This record gives sequence, structure tokens and C-alpha cells, in this order.
Amino acid sequence: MSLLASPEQPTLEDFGTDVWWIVLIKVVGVFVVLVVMTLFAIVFERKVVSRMQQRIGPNRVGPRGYLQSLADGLKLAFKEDIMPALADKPVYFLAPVIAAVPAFLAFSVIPMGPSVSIFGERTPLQLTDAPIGVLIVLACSAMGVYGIVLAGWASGSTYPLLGGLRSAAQMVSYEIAMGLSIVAVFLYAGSMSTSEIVAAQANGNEVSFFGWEFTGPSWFAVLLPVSFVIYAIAVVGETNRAPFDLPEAESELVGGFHTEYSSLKFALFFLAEYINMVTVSALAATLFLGGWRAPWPLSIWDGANSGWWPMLWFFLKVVVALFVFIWLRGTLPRLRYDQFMRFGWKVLVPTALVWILAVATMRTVSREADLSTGQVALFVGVP
Amino acid sequence: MIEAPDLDYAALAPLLFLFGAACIGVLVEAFARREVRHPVQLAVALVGTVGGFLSAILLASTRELSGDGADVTAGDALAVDGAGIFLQATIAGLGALSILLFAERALDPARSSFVAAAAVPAGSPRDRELLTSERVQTEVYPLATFALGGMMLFVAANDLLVMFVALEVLSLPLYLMCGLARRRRLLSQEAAVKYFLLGAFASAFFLYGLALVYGATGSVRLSAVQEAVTDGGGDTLLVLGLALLIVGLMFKASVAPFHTWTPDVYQGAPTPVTAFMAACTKVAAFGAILRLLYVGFGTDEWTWRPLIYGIAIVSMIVGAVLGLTQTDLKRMLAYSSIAHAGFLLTGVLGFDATGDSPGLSATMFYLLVYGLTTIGAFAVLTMIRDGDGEATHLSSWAGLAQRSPVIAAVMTLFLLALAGIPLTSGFTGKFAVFRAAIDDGAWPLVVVALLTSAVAAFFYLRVVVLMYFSEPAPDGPTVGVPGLPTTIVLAVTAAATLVLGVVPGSVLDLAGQAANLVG
Amino acid sequence: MTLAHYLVLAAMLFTIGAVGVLVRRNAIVVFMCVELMLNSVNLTLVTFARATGTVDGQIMAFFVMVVAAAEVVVGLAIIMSIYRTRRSASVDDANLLKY
Amino acid sequence: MLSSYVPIVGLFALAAAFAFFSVAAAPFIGPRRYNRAKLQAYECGIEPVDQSLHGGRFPVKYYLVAMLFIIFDIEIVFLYPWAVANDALGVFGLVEMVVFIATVFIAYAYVWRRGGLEWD
Amino acid sequence: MSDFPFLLLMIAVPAVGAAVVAALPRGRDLLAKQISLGVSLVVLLLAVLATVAFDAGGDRFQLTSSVSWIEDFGVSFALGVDGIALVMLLLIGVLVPVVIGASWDDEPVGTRSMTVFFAWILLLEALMVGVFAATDVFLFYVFFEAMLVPMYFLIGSFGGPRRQYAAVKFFLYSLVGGLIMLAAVIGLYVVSANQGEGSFAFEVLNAIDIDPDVQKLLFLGFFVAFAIKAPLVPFHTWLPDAGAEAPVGGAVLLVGVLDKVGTFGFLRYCLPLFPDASRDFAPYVLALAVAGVLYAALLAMGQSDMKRLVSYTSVAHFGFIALGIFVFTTEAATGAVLYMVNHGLATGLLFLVVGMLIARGGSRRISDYGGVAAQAPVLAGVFLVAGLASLALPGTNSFVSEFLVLVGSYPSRPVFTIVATVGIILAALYVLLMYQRTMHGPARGLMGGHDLATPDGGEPAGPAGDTGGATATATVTAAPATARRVPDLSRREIAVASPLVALIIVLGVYPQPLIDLIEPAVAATISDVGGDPGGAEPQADTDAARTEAGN
Repeated sequence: MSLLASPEQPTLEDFGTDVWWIVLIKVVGVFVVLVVMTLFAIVFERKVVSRMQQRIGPNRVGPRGYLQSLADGLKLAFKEDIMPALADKPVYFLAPVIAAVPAFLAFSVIPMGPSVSIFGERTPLQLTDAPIGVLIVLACSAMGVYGIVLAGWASGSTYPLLGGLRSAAQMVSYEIAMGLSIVAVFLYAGSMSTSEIVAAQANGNEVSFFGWEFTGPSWFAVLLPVSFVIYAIAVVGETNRAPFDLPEAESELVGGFHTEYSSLKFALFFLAEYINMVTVSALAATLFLGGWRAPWPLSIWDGANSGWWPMLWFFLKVVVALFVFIWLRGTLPRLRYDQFMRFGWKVLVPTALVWILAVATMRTVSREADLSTGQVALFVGVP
Repeated sequence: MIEAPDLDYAALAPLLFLFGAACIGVLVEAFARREVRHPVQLAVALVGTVGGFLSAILLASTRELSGDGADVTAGDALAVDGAGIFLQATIAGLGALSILLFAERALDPARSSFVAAAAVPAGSPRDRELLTSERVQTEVYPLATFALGGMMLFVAANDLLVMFVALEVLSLPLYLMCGLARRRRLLSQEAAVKYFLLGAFASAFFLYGLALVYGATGSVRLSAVQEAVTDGGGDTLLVLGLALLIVGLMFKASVAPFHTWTPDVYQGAPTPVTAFMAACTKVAAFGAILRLLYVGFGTDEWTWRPLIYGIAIVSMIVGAVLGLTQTDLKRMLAYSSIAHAGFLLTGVLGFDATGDSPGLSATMFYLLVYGLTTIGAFAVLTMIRDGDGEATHLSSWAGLAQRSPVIAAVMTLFLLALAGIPLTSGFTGKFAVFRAAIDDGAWPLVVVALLTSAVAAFFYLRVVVLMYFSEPAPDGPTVGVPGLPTTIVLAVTAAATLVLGVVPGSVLDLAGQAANLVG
Repeated sequence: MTLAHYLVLAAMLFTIGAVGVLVRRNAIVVFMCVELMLNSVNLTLVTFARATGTVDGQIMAFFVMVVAAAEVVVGLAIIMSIYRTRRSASVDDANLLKY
Repeated sequence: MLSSYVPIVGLFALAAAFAFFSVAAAPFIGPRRYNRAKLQAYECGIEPVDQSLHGGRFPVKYYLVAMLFIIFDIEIVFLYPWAVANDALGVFGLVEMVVFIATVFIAYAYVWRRGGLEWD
Repeated sequence: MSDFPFLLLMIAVPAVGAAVVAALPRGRDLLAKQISLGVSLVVLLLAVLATVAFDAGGDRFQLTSSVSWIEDFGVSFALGVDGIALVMLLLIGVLVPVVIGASWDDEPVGTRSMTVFFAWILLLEALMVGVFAATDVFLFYVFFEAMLVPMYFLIGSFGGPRRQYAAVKFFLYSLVGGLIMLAAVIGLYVVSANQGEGSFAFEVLNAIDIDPDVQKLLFLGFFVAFAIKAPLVPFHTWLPDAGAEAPVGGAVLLVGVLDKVGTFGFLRYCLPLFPDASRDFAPYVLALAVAGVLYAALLAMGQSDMKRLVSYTSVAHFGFIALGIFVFTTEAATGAVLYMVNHGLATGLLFLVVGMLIARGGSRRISDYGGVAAQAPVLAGVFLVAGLASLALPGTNSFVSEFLVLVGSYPSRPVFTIVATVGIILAALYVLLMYQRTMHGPARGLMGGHDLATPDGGEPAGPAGDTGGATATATVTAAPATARRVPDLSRREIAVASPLVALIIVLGVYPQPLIDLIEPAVAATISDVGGDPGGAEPQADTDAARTEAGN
């Protein structure tokens, strides 16, 4: 695969070698990107949902209302900060931090582009990478659960407690499905490094189909459709988004775990939720949608995968994914909690396990029988 | 390309039987209807254990396990040698007997010694309702089978890591089984908590020892450890690691001073489970101790010898002396098991790095006879009942001989065997281990052992005195009429106790032939 | 930082865990202390793996994690069952078996 | 090798600084007009009952989910390295993993049939 | 004839008999007694036939048979007898039918069944034969320990009021001794294994040389066990309790045979196997023995309980026997062996008679009896014979043996011998006092119709001299009015007592056949230990041997 990769394709050796100011720039860059993406996502969501509901949505603040979420954020900062009398003070204080910080960190291994030149230094458009890159994302998303549970517990109130427990249960349940869904990706990529997974999706395999040579699909979303579907569903649950937004089911639990939070503390939770959304969308793009690589028609142009262009493709993919999130929210009613848990445990998890076995078997058989992966994929895996 | 390790399926057959039966048991539990569950589970568990037993015997008879046939398999993780197979067969056989005890349905009015639904809080209305219902709980069979599989893996582990995993596989089901008593549930749950907390504590020690040995030798394979030990025996890290490993194993073997859980757990656990623990766990733990010391650290025996020496003395004294003060039979038998662990350790000391070790065969034989006897003794315990379940207080056994002479005689036989009176299996076993120890020059230890046996004999005798020489209390407990399973267990164990006392030759011979370990 | 530092840290964690098991009275806390011990062993294993230049130690750490998880499952089940009855997780309250 | 983690530390520092600043600054930026009712737990207007902290009891179901999570998470721990090294492991690796997943499925089937996956 | 498995049969027949009796249904007491008696008589017959087949001048061990038993331990089921063991077998053969006869009409305690009693007796007989006939140390040990079980149940189930205490005490003392011996037995095996093939066979072990230091340890191991069994002071405290609480039949076997295993063990195992150690320890053992003779005699005088008194006389006699053994002369040792037999007969008879008296009076206290001779002359006569035999009056069997012991030991150990002789005088005192108080004088206490002044089995009420006067005054007034008729010996009782009386007198007059049987075996033993097998100049020889060992 590395033979087919373009020269800009960074390898693992390229990480950890940057000079300090490059690192600094990239750190700030990632931070800014995430905050901006959050602000954008909120406004984007409100606009899309309102369109779906035949209304206009925010249109006052800034050009066509696009600064609405910035204004909301500032407004939140000037709201009264309440610490409930029964709260466990230190934990109540720490919980939003615990929720927000890992959300930022998860994005650190997402590749946004190939190696580019910044002020003469060549560096990949990715904060960092490691052989176990994806595990960092998973670890950070798991850490986020603590913030939520502790927030619910520390509030000293019944609704947040139940909301916190519910979201914890929900997140860990769907984390299993999510974790299982990406096993097949690792199987194909032979690596857990995000940049290498992107590289693995660089070129399609040459497939000979009744003597007709053509290039097969290279995205894992196409090669591993079941994985992709499971991943897509699981991350919706993982991020507590509609139709799986049970922890904050207003009709049952008021605001869920953050009922007692206000002001900037509430803002942090809000921020964390949207960053998580962005992160899982980015991860979906990375793992299944070819990462920063240009999609098929564009990839005919040779320059599409070099320079700063890929960042555009990448963020396009992320926005599309975000749109799907919002689309779901605009379309689907909320599930009942039991339906939701049953769906996770009884459908997603076993399906994922069986799918992994099927993929592994297929790969092993093709390898042992010396067939090309594409052939078998066409015959067996992708009906 | 990573090379696949060689798997000798025939050598793994005993283990496969047990683990297979356990997995099938779980499936049965999941899919069989409640009415048929009990017979099916029993059949599966028996097929598993008896199959494991027979396949071990078959394995032993078709291969030269004491000579060239002994080998390691599964990437050197498992040893297939005489001692391993002998102990595996012992565990499987004793396990089959214990499972028969689990299956007894005639004694308790509620048809089982196990709680119908363990998750229901004790004392709640639902619990009281279930207590008198005839609903039986069958999870205990797969649990026991898993534990047995773990034990059999434990004695064959040629790798400290495998040993650790096996330790946990055998322990975790046991923790749960302790909490499953149908009556006196609080006691039972408390026993489970205690056993669990202390057991996890001990396995942490084992694990730390493993880590240190790994650090000192770069491997956890026993043969590699042995090489490292031979090269530089005195390494502090290695000695520390060995000590920690021993602590972990001694805990499982309920050797004083690592015994504190034993009386509580033995008392609180359902009696069939206590029998199971006292017999099978002991065999497994000592099997692992033998393998660790003889194979891994055999060339460095002077490091561990004084340690074992001291522990053996402490265990014998603690077991014998504290046993004197007990008024509950289950507790008494628990202390007896601590004392017996000390006796077993004297056998372990009969090690000779150069020649063949009489200690190995002697200890294996002792384990076999002790297991049989102790299962029998606990089986008798299950039969003496009053309205509140089993009557294990000493006073309720007064005059039992007049009410039920056969049961009293059988119990007396077991107690005499535990005390080590000649013409019972207990004597033969003791003789074997003491001979091995004296052979190795440990005669002061043997003298201590003999004196403590005398002390221990006192509390066994006290039961005999009560049964035979006291008048029965008017409102004393009744002797239940056992069903077929308990009858089989009693018949087998009593016969074995006698036969192994009078004509132990062939079994001793077998143990002697099986006494070899590969590294 | 040399490897010895990691080992010392692990040993300290192990000791803290062991002492915790012995002095704490709440079953859950005792249990946590045991987990601490197991994890200190993981640290030791990984350090040694680094020292010997093999991955064996890391693989062992995997196994330890598995076992620790299984222990958590079983332990929580047992502790919960008694907690639900007695409404206390204190080891001292569980004293029916003292003589 | 560890140097590739340095940027993460940097990002952590930045994110933590931001989060702490937000949390710490909140009480000072906003107005402070507290009253007793405001500081009470939110209970739809009923007098709040202190029960969640210290001695509060959760439905046992949540523990069950936690346990199931641990079991499957552990399975994932084994699946990942296997998946990455699958090409090197060959048929043996596949067979082992089939056995492993089958074993997990047995337990899974048990939990399912026993109602462990029902949320009632 | 000598190929005939006498010994095996003597073990097997009673063992099978025991099983049969035990298996009888509950009500068939009479049948059980008949079977038991028959079996025991068969054993007696076998013993006599074995004696006939035994060639006193032949090999040391005869009638041997050996089957491999536990190969791994090198243990054989090896039987064989020398003269010493043979006379003990004869003693067993005689005593067991007597005991069965004596217990014929015993009433069981509580709801227990007497069939069990007879089963235990037969089992005990089998095991006792085994102990004496074993020529394999391991086998000996097995019988030695197994013997405890039936005795334990005899005392515990059928004994007096404090039977539980006595039974447990008996068992524990013996078990401790036995376990210590077990260590020595194993040690012996290991020593033999280090010098070639490990074995438990007596002949093999006798032939090997053992390092003197090791010998000392092993000797002590065996010695403690035997000293407890035989009871030598200070290991004797279990015997008075066991003897007093055991049923009469049990007591006869306990003191008559069981305890002889101890002294037999000295002769058979301690001396030949560990000659150097035996010589080293001999002075201490002798000191213990002589101290025991005096101490037990004094204690016996203080007893108010007849059975305890008889038990203490036995302790004294065992001191004598030990003295005879540990001076290492053939004469003394022959006397000791003879004493073992004679003591079995004499004390056995004494126990029986006391038992018969107790059966009539219902009390074990001497002070509860008086003037029995007037009403039951035969009983009194038998009592007198037993008493005289017990104090070794010339003409009774004990005299011969006591004389031999004293004569044999005086030349080499004059001081010990003289001190021990004092014991004889004391023995005369306590036996005669007991006889006189119970049989003669005014009818008192129970015999006088009074209820018991003190509860049965209470503490001894002061020195015997005082009680005599006190109770006499108390009973004089009441005696004439309500004097109860004391029945004399029934025909069964006479039949039980007469063989013993006859043997006491016959052996007192003509002990030579027994001596002929015993002497060669004893000579062999004494030569093993380096003593004087011929009896001439023992002093010089032992000294020489000791110097040799010292070098």
C-alpha cells in the first residue's frame, strides 16, 4: 500500500519530529478548529432543523444569523452560576472539565491532510499520530463518560443522577458496538494508526472482472458496509444524539445530567457534546470515507491529494456527516430507553461480532487461496 | 508469519471435556426448559467430569508419561506428565463425587442445598417464598465444572501466566458458589464476600510474584525460570518473586498463616460446596505448589526449603490447636484441613533435586486420600439436619450412634482416617509423606507433625465420643435418608478410605509411577 | 527516569493497595485496593517488558486486565448481593461468622 | 517514540486551561443573586428530598450494564491486536478467534436468555 | 505341621468372628456370646497347637509366613513368633475365653447392645495376636495403633461413670506414644534404605548397624511409646483411669495383655535394634522402673477404689518387668517375660474377682465392703489366691518370676534391686489390707444394707488406715438388723475363675515348660544387646560391652 501512496502521504516516522513552534501552531489550530466547528455546528443544526420544519431559524445575529451561537456562548458566560446546596462541591466543579478536556484531546490524532509546508517546515496536517492512534480517540471518548456520571452524581439531585447514570449506561453500551465495528477496519488496514488507515484507503484494488480491468472501491465504507452502518448508529448513541438522546429526555428527566448546571459550566458540557459530534464525524471520515483523500470524481485530478486541498475534502466529509446527525434529529422520534438498550445489545453487538468473523474468514480464505482481496470482496463480502 | 503452536489434542482431552461441559452447561442453562434443566445439567456435568477422568486415565495408559511420553504442549504452556495427569484425574474424580453431592435432592425439604435465585435479597418476601418452593437452581453445575477445568489447568500449567489464569478460572466460580446456600443465606453471602476479597488479595500477591520472576528471568515459563535459577539462584528479585508466588498459592491451599478465610468460608458455604473446595481446591493448589517448587525452583531448593519448613509447622500447629476450640463441625473440619495442609507440606519437603523425589508421589497420594475422606465427611454432614437445615453444631451430634449406627460408623471411619489411625487411608497417606520428609532429613518437622496429629486426633475423637458415648438429646436433629447420589458418594468414599488403608499398594504404585514432572 | 523509578512506583502502589485491603472496612474500597494492586502489577510487567526488550510483559498485562475485569464482575455481583440485604458494605458489619 | 505524544500534552494543557478558566470564571462574570429556592435541587416545585448522595441506591440494572460493558470491552482488547496482526497469524489465528468469540457468544446467549439484556 | 498357618488363623478367626457377631441382629445376645466363646476357644486351641509345633531349640522365629503388602513402602504382612511372643499368645488364648465368660451376664450401659461388646472383644483379640506375631515393624505398628480402637470403644461404651474421660485419655496417651513411635519407625526404614534396600522386616533391621546418635533418637521414639503403653512412671496416669472405668472384661485384657505390648516392645524392638542406645539409657530406665515400683505401691495404698488399686499394683509390677529387662541378663529377662505371663494371670484374676465383688455390691469403694468372707467363702478364697499371687507369695506363679528377676538383676544392679525389693513388702501390705478390709471384719457399708455414703466413684476419702476406723463405728449399729445376703460365686463364675486359679498354682509349682520356651529367645535378645546370654559374670560382660560402646 505504501508503494501506491503519494509522496505527501505521511508515515508514522513523520510524527513527533516537528519543531516546537510548529507543534504550537498545530495545537492552537486544532483547538480553534474545534471551537469554530462547534459554533458552526450549533448554528448549522438550528438552521437545518428549521428548514426541515418549514421555518427560518436564527437570522438576527451576524450575517444571515450565522453568529447566533457565538452570541449564545457569550450570553451563557454572563448568566448566573449556581452551585446547588446539596452538591458535592469539588466534583461538581470538576465534572465539566472532565467532560470537555478529553473531547478536545480526541481530535488530536485525526488526520486533516497530507504533509504540507508551513513556513518552510514540512509537517503533516495532523496534530500527531501513534501506532495505536484510534485507541487514543476511544480512550478519550471513554473518559468523557466520567464527566457525565460525576456531573449527575455531584449535583445532589434526582434528575441529574438518573440522567447521568442513563447516559453512562448508554455510552458504554454503544461504545461496545462502536469498538466492535471498527475491528474490521483494522483488519483491512493492518494498523490502528489513523494516518495509515487513510493511506490504506488511498488506492482501490485492481480487479479483473470477466477480463475487464477496473479499479475497485477504496473506501472502507464500501468495502465494509456493515461496519460502517454499525459505526454510524453507534456513534449517535455514543454522543447522546437524537434519536438516542435519552439522558436529556426533557419529558422524563428535565435536562438530564446537566439539569443543575448553568452559565459557563453548562456551556462546557454543550461544547463537549458538539466537539464529540465533530470528532466522531471526523473519525468516520477517516476510518470509512477515505480521510482527507479526494472522493472519486475529484481524485482524477492529480493535485487533489496534495497541498492544502485535502483539508477541504476532509471538512466537507465532516460537514456531511454532521448533516446526517442533524437530519436524524430532525426526522426521527426519540426511542424509549428499553428499546434503545435492547437495540444496542441485541442487534448491534451480535451483528458486529458476526460481521468481524465473516470478514476475517473471508480475508484468511482469500489469502490462503491466493485470491486478490477485491475478488473475494466482490464475490462474498459485497453482494 | 507467526508460527502456530502445536496443540496435542489428546493431551488436552481432559481439559477439553471439562471446559466443553461447562460451556454446554451454560447453554443448557440458557435454552433448556426449567423442568428438564436439573437432570440435563447433572448429566452434562457428570459426563464432563467422568469424561475428563477417563480420558486422563486413557492418556496415562497409552503414553509413557513417566518417561519419554512426558512432554509439553500448546506452545510450552501446558505440561503433559505423570504428575499432571494423575492430579487431573484426581481432581476430575473428586469433582464428579462433589457434583453428585450437589445433585442430592432427597435431604432438604426444598429439594436442593442451593438457593433458588441468588440475586433475590435474603429475607425479602420473594426470598421466603422461594425458600419453600421446589424450584432448584442449576447454575452451580456449570460453575463447578468451570472451576474444575481451572483446577485441572492449574496443575498442568507449565507457565506462570497460565497458572495465574487457571487460578482465577478456578477461583471466580468458587467465590460465587460459596454464596449460594439455600438456608442461612446471610452467612453464605458473607462467606462469599470474605472469600472473594481475600482471594483477590492473594491472587494479587501471586501476580506480583509473577511480575518479579518475569523481571528477574525474562520469562514466566517454568523451564526458563529454572535455567535462570540455576545460573544465578540468589537473585533478590527472584527470591522475592518466589516468596510472593508461594503466598498466593498457600492461600488457595489454606495453609496457615494464610488460612484466615478458611473456617469462615467453610462454615458459610453450602456444605456440598465446602466438600468440593476442601477436596478439589486443595489438590489443585498443591499440584501447583509442587510444580512451581520442583520444576521452576527445583535447583534452588535451599531458598524455599526453610520457608516451607516454617510454614508447615505453623500450619500444623494452628490447625490442630485452633481446631480444639471449635464447636461447629464445619469449622472444625476447616481447621483440620489447615492442619492437613501442613502435613502435605512436609511431603512437599521430601524433594531431592538429584534423584527421584519420594515427596512428589507421597504428596499426590495424600491429596487423593485426603480428598476422598473429606468429601465423605462433608457428605455425612449434609445428612444430619434439623428444622433449620444442617445441624453442624457439635452438641447436636450427641448420641448419633444410637439413632443411626451406620452413619455414625461411616463418620467414625472418616474421622479416624483424618486422624491417621492405621488401616485407614489417612494413615497410609501420612506415612507416605512423613517417610518422604524423613528421607530428606526433616525429622524434627515430622516429630512436630506427629505431635500435632495427636492434638488434632483429640478433636476428631471428641466427635466420636459424642456420637457413641453420649445420650442423644430428645429434640436432636434427624438423620436424613439420603438419595442415590449421596449414597453413592458415601459408598465410594468409605470404601476408598478403607481400601486405601488396608491394601494401598496398587494406588501407591500408581502414584509412584506417575511421579514425574517435565519442565 | 530510569526503569527503577517505575518499579519503585509500582511497588509503592502495590503496598498502598495491600495496606488498604488490610485497614479499610468498606468492601468496595477494599476491592478497589485490590484493583490498585493488580494495576501496579501491570505497571511492573510493562516496565520489565521494556527492560527485557520483549513484548511478553505487555501481553501479560492484557491477561491481567482480563482477569481484573472478570474479578470486578464477580466481585461486584457478590458485594451487591450482600449489600442489598444488609444495606451496608462494611466488612465489620459482616460479622456473623466471627466466633 | 514518546515524542509523538508531546503535542497531545500540549493540546491537553490548552484545553484544560480553557476549561478551568471557564469553570472558575463563571461565578465572577455572571450576576450573583442567590436565594434558597435557587440553590435547592430541581424537583418540579415539590420540596426536594435528599436521597441521591450518600446512601442513595441505584437500580441494580446499571451495575449489570457496567458488568456487560467490562466483559465486552475486554473482548475488544483482544480483538484489536488480533485484527492488526491478522495477516501474520494465518488460519490458526482465525480459528482461535472463532473459538474465543464463540465462547463469548455462549455467555452472551446465557445473559440474553436470562433477561440480562432487558430493561424493564 | 509347622507349615500350618497358625498365626494367620489366630488373627483371621477372631476377626471374622467379630464381623459375624457384629452383624447379628440386635436381640440375639445369647447367640453372640456363644459364637464369641466358641471362637475364643478355637484361638486357644490354635495357640496350644502352635506351642506344640514350636521347637524351643530351633530357629529364633518360627511359624513364619510373609506376604508382600505395600510394596512401595517395603512392607510385608510378615508373621512369626519366638518364645516370648508365643507365651504371650498363650496368655491371650487363655484370657479371652475367661473374659468372655466373665462378661456373660453383664448388663449394657443405656440402650447399647452387648453383641457389640463381644464383637469388640474378638476384634481386640485378633489385633493383639497380630501385635505379638508381627515380625515386620510396620505391621507391628499398624496393629499397635489399631488395637486402640476396640479398646477405646470398650471403655467408652461399656465402662463406668467417667468412661468418656477415661477412654479419651487412654486413646490420646497411646496415640501420642504411637505417633512418636511412627516417626522412629519411619526413621528406621530410612536408615535401612540408606544402607541398601529399605525394609521393615525385623530380621533385616536387626542385622544393620545404626549410627549411635541416630540410635538414641530412634530408641527414644520407640521407648516413649512402649513406656506409655506399659505404663512406666511418669507415663502411667492414664492406666488407673482406664483400668477403673473399663468394664471388667476390658480391664482384664487391658492390663493383662494390652499393656504387655509395652514391655514386649522393649524386649523385641528397643534392645535388639538399638543395643548401644539401650545400654546408654539403661540406668535411666532402671531408675524410672524402680521409682515406679515404689511410687505405684505407695499410691496403691492410698486408694479407696478397688479397681484403681489393682491398676496401681499393675504399674508397680510393670516396674519390676522393666527392671528385669533392662539389666540385660538372661535370668532377669526370662523372669521378666515370665512375669508378663504371670501378671496377666494374677492381675487378671484379681480384676475378675474385684469385678464379681462389685457386681454384688454395686460400689468400687473398699470402705463399702466388709465381712464378705463369711457369706461368700468361695469368693473370698479366690480373692485370696489372686491377692497372694499378686504379691508373689512363694508357691504362686508370680513368685518364680519375681525371684528370677531379683536374682538376675542383683549381681549387676544391686542398688536398684534392693530398692525394688522394698516394693514387694509394700505390695504385701496393700493387697492384704484390701483383702482384710473387704472380706473380714464386720459387715459394713453396702454389705450392711446401707446406701452408699458417698457417690460412686468419688474421690478417695483419705488414707485407708483412717477410713477403716471411721466407717467401722458407723456401721456397727446398723449392720445386724439389715445385713444383706451376699450370694457366693455362681457356677459360671467358678468356671471362669478356676482355670486362672489352676494356672496360678501350676505355674507357681512347675514353671519349667514356660521357661524352656522363653529362655532361648531371651538369650538371643540379650546377646543382641551385648549383655550376658549365659548368666555367668554379667557384671564384667556388660561393663566390657559398655566400654566398647564408649570407645
